[in-house]
Amino acid sequence: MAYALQQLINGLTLGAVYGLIAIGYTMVYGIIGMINFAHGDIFMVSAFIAVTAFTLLAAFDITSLPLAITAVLIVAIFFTSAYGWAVERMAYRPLRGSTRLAPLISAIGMSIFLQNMVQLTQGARVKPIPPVIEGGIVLWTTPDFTVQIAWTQILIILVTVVLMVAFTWLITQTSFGRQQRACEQDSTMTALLGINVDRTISLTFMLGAALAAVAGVMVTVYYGVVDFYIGFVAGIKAFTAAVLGGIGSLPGAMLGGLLIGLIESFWAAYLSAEYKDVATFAILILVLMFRPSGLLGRPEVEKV
Amino acid sequence: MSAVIVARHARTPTERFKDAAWVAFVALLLGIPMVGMTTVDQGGALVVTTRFGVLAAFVAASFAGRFAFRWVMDQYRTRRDAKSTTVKVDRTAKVVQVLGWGILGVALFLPAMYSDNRYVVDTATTVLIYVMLGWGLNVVVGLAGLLDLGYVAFYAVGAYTYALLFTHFGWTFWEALPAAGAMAATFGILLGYPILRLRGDYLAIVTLGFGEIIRVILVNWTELSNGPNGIGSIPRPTLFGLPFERNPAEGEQSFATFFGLEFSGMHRIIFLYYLILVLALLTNLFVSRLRKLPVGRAWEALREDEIACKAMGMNVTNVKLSAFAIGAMLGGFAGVFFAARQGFISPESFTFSESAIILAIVVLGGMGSQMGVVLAALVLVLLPELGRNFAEYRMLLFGTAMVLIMVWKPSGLLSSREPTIRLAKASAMGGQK
Amino acid sequence: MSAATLLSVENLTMRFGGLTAIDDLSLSVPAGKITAIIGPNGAGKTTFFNCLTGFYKPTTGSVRLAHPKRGEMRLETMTGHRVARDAQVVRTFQNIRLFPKMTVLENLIVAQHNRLQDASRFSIAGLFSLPGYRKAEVEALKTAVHWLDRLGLTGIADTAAGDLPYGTQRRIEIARALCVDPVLLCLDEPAAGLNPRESAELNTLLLSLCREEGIAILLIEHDMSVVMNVSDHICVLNYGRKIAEGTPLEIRNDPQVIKAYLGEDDESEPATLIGGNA
Amino acid sequence: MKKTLIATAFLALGAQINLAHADLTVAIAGPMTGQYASAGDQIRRGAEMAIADINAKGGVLGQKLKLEVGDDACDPKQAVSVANTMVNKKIVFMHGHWCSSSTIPASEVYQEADIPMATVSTNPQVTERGLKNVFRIMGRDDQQGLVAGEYLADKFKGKKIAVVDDKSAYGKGLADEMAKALNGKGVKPTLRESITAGEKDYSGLVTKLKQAGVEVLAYGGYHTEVALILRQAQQAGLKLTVMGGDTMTNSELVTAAGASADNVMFTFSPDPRKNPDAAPVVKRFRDAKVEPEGYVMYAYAAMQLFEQAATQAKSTKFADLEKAMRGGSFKTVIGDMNFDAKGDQKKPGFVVYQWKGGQYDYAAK
Repeated sequence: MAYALQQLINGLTLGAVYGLIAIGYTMVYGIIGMINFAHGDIFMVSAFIAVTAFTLLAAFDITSLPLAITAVLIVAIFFTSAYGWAVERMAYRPLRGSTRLAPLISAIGMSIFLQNMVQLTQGARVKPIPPVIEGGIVLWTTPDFTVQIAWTQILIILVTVVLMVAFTWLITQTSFGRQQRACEQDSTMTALLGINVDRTISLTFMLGAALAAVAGVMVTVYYGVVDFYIGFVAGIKAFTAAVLGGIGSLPGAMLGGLLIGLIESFWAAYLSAEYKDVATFAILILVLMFRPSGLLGRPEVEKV
Repeated sequence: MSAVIVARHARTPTERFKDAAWVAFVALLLGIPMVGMTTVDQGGALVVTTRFGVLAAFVAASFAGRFAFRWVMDQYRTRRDAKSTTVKVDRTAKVVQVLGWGILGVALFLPAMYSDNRYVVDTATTVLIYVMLGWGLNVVVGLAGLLDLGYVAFYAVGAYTYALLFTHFGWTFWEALPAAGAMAATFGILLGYPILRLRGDYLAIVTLGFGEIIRVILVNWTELSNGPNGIGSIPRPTLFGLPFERNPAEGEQSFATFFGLEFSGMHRIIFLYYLILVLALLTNLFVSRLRKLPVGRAWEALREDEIACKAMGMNVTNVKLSAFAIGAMLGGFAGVFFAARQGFISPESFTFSESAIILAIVVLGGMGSQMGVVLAALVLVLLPELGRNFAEYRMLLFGTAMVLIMVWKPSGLLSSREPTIRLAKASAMGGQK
Repeated sequence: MSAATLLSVENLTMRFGGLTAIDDLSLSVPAGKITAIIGPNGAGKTTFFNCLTGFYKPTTGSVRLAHPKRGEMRLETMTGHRVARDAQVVRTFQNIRLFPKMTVLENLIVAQHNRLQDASRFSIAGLFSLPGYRKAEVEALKTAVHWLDRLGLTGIADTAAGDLPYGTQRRIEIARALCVDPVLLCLDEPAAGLNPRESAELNTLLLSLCREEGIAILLIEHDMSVVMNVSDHICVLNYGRKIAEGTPLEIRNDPQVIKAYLGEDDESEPATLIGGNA
Repeated sequence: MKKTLIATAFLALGAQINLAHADLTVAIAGPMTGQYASAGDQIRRGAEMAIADINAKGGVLGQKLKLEVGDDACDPKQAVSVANTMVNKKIVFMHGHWCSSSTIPASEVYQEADIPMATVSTNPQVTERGLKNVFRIMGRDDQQGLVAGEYLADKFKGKKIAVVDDKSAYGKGLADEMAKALNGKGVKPTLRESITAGEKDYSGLVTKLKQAGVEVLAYGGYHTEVALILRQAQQAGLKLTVMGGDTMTNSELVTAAGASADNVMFTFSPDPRKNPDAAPVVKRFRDAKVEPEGYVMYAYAAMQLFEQAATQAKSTKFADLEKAMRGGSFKTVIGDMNFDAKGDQKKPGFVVYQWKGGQYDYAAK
């Protein structure tokens, strides 16, 4: 029981990170209907920015933890959004209105580019930072197992919940949200109504990148080790999460992320760690067989 | 890299200057965290070092590059606008045909021109493997319009089928080839079945997942696949039973002894090259012919409009499954050849990035275009190879090139479609009867 | 109504969640005649077509087809493609669904897929171009050429369908449906977007198809100049229910219909106003 | 236009390769890019220094050495391509590849072209295939697994031991051998698990280890994952001692795992930096700001091996070199080298090391 609880905490933390990245996929998919394959690498870029920022802060002897984390978050969000903007501008905007596959290939190219750019400029070695937050709370002690939740895990789950609420508000209540949803429905019509579609799409990419930036900072704080390869693995998992939850749906992305985190943890905990990826994808396929638009996706009525 | 931004027409020098300044500013923003700073490991802890000189150079290069690019583009546009009255005759079909024969000619005589250069022949072999894979995937993606991000799974199934049939039952290349094709086709149907209802990007992620499932199983099911150690000592194909070996088994002939030649490793390389050339050409013939058959037309119709297909009484399930099966089978054949050529296979050769490259070949080539696949395979395989001189920059250039080609030609290098039947020709045929 | 009944729909109901799109609809379509279904937007006309042609599975009710060669068939139990393949009930779409990158001729050949596919014997006969397949291919081409001529499309047979003007695309869609060899042809707003001249041509075409080829036609249409001129029989739907049925003349004067289209108090000439609705 | 472009491309390839060489060309190959690029970097630095030193002394048989670097990114297909490039460049000796899965297919290309190779790949298959051109200057997984397993069985009697690998050819081979050695000593591992390299979250594994009361982790794989496991174990309040293989020599482990790296032990050949004969070379590396860790000294030694073998054989022809290498004894910075019939080291001599305060040293015997 205690063991299961611990695995639940692990799974939730992992799932929260996947969820944060998955929202980026889902938002971009919602608005222009493309899989932004480079999104995982945007997340990786932000993790590197976080490493640099943390190291700089340490060099200036800024030790106040809330200050440091806030500063790093701001820096990471700022620069990563710039990357999100630039990627859209360079690799996707010229392809708007072409076939569905063209932006996908461009995105794969962008992903290769970003990985290698980071490898070249930042080096191939892993980047470790000293633990930022240490310790945690002991939740439950049984004779043979102690359930702990680390402060970082609490931080990640909290931040995710806050962002989730904030984004739901942003999309449903603000004028930007309305514009964004309007573009999702029909971008030509939206443009005719005098809304700057290009700007809305750019903003969406920047917001997606900002969320990836938060995820990048959280991962840096939590795992403490970053390399140029992390974007690929996390990207695929997050993409799977977005689809599982129903691509285009914000709560769906979060739910998908959490589910994948939990499936991975519990499969590895009770069955075999070797086949946990097989389990994840098999469950995805099963879900899609019965709900072809994912768990929370709006079922696509065959419009005849 | 910033030079990709194709903005509105900047005509006046001031506008051009402003535009370039904006690009330089973006370059600065992007450059600060990546180019301007880096962390280095010093005695067990990271320290930030700055490279503001490099950053300045990067920003300056972006500015200059953008400025020059816009200038050239403007010149080009002015000139093009001036000439725009001349009507362009679409001769793509003719050009493609000539190009095709040209490339075939080069392909046929390539080993003769480079008979002592195993690198060239071997690289050409790699190109041909990708051409074959591209033609196979073209059936699924280009013709039937089903996005498949896990094509490498079938390539793996083919390769492992041969490797296992050989290790356990001693099957030769030629015996295993059809078996592996059938096996891969079976897997194609296996994948196709549960996902018939899925569309577009849902299909993409499921196929991606399928590819990963196959790879993870190959890594973990050690009893079957020998796990990450892979399977080695896979025999090379023989020429009508003549092996390409220095020391043939007692009482047997090898290629070299049979023809009274001195043994050379090049014989086998060249033989493998011609073998894949023949396999690829057969694939091309096969796919081109299928395209003109009901099943091929049904694939294209499916790509165009699935609902209309149903309304025409077409069994969409069968059409999809046949596309998956045929595509998978061709991938399986390529896999057998790959296993035979490498002599050693392990799950590392069948990762997602492989699927991505094959898909990129199909899309860059121009979906559905057989000749486009050839061009794209040439570009995507030769680029990293030529890039070997640039060492660590080569994959960077590769990624950049993928983006640039896509932006330059969003519908692929060769995007014109050749009808499968023409009224004029067809009536002539019908009239003779 | 002396002609034999080709299609009889009984107590058909289609619900989407709480919404009842078709409510207990019964009607019959005579063989060899043109039957029109009219009604205001959202009356459930296209939903009815979808139930008929296997795209939706009706919640309750039955759709019986008296197939001239194959006997009685229950269309509501048949899935998607089987309605077109086995029952030969073929439809067109309100928002034209051609195969846009394929040529007009290819569109027409694809429509004959089932016959060709059978002849190609799992593509084996096709791959080697065996005589059986060659014969089927020539037949298919003949059929295609016949309809190309009939609808005046011969000159553009080798042009990609998607590149052609709207009116032409409508004709191609009808030609493609005819290549399936239908016993019942269901046309969903074939006149939408056509200019008056094209509408008039459509009238002639529909009449000749019906009178000369004996194909029964079921028509959804808003353009009253088409409906009133070609239909033998009209059925009016509103909110998923049948509110009137009869000859054009009867419908023209039916108070229920006038109410559905115009509301209570209007006294203008109904036909023109109904026409204006398109 | 396009046709000429392609023709030019091929011509360019050809031209690039057919340059005349007056010098002797030797080559290294390994992952210069990709996930394991840091190992490739070590190899290059070692080889460059060695060649500079050899050339400073007048080269080999009066000819200067020229170095070619091949990048296989640990991808078997690229490895074959690199091998073919190297054959065309008429190299006389190859140090590489690094990943076993690259070395195996590439070695067949070198064998056909009569090029001797000295590799640090540890998978037994590398030398078990009877190829005459393959020499291994490092121990084998089965040897290092045996040393590690027996050490654990002796030193950690009664403690619960888990054996984990990362599903790579190298990691799994090593872990299997460690498990075998433990079983041989009558110790049954409490857990046998695999993880996926390249992920970041190993909290599931850590929790599992904690639940099972495991104190010692015998790990087959690379240092990056070990660092992550240690960090996450510390967060979960689990103290782990890790036993790994030669990849744990990488100092990234310490940077990444911090203080908990002190609990990492590993097997490696006797530290070349402790070899008194190598002291001048070590000093030269350090002067050049290169820490001669990991594969740096091996790459240096591989070049020394070639130099001495060629000098002894008075030839760089394959048959002569092969005979000299198989029969001779060579003094290198990593100690004396002698090869057996398979091409393995006669006395590979694995030793157990332990990290302490950012340095590694022999573990307590």
